[in-house]
Amino acid sequence: MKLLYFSWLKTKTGRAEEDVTPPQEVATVGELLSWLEGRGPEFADALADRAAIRVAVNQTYAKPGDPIGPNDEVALFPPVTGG
Amino acid sequence: MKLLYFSWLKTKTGRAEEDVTPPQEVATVGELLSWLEGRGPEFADALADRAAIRVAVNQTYAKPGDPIGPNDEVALFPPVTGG
Amino acid sequence: MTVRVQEQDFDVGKELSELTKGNHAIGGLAVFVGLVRDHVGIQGGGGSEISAMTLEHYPAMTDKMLAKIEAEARERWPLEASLVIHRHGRLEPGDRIVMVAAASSHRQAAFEACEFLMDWLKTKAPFWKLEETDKGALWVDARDSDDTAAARWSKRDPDAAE
Amino acid sequence: MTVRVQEQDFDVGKELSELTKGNHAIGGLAVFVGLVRDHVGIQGGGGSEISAMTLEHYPAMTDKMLAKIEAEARERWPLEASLVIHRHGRLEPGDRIVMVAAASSHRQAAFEACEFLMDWLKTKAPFWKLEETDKGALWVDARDSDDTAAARWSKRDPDAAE
Repeated sequence: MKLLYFSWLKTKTGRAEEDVTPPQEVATVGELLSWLEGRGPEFADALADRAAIRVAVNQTYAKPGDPIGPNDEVALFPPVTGG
Repeated sequence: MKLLYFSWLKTKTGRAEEDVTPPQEVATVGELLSWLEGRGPEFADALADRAAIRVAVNQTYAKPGDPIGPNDEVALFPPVTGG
Repeated sequence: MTVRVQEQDFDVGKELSELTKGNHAIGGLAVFVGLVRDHVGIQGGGGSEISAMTLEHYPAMTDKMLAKIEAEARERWPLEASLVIHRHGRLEPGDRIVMVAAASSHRQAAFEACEFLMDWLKTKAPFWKLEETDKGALWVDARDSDDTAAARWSKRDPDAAE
Repeated sequence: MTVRVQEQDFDVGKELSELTKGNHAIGGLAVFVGLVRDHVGIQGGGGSEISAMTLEHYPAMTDKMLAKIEAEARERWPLEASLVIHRHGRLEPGDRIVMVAAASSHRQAAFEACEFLMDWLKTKAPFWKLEETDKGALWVDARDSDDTAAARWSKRDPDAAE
């Protein structure tokens, strides 16, 4: 699974993208965020305020209950501020 | 008093502007329109539909009851269609 | 506010650059450009081809009214800059007729002021269109929808015709 | 609809001329241009000077979303043409960030579609602003008023984040 980080999620986690292989029981967006939080203090800090995190699966906005799979591109970012 | 005619009021009355001296009892916009109607068939025709006539006195929109005087510039025109 | 009534065409990009130049408080610029169409719809269906139109106007009244509308727009919205250009004379399909621009620190004020100025131009500014159609030269009728659009801005209206 | 995400500046007048060229069904063209301000307000007062900003974006997602928003805008309004240009990279006060244009036979459709596209860009398009201020480099917070503006277009929203 490919993960992308944008804006302060990139700054806080210290990475722009990475390939990860979460355990099989991580099957939804919400479960992925919880698993990521356990990877270290920088992830716990970055993901602490769930209301401030948006997730896109394969370039489409996703909800916590939406499914994820090993071939997905999952992006984590704060609310957008373009325009 | 200076009168100006625009759009189809100019076409129907056959004039763009003229100086007129209505009788003293013609003291309001409404009375002026009634007096003009009596000047000939082209005026009666042009002014027949009062709802389609707008009047400006000294370049400001005026109502039928508004006063007029000998030194005023009075413009007659249909609803505007610019922009 | 800059206001111009002129026969010649205008350059939209150049006008906008000059309007915003050096003012770094501007965050949003809303613009409307009106063009001559080659076809006019008639309420209830049908329509005519237009080969050209001539815009007649009443210059002294336009000048006088623009001072009022400027004051009203600036009272309602925090505008950094605004511009109205309206052409008169003979125009052909595709030609620019009018341009309105409003600049503010935020976009909502810019959009609202731009729409307000256009609604005012459509319903109050003394311009009349004579269209050359395949059925002859016809003075354009005012549209009820323009009055409806203008009415949303106020119940008390200092320039109401009636 | 033409959509471009690019680092370089754009020429508003030239873009508009190309957008409307030869289409004589267009009666109205509504345009919005967003510029970098040199000062940012903070909710509850105060603020900072901005010397520059950097726009980060997620290109693959932008491309995918633009197809949806185009279909939605064209379903809602009878548009003759539309254009979205959004810049990324480092910009300074006074620089153009974004341009949105919508053309229709009548002005109301053009205005509404232009505002709809801007509201969508502000709340859904994956761009993030990093401002260089006198208090350091700060990621801009999303504004509640942008969500409110976007919410007026629909209760069912296929791209809602939650």
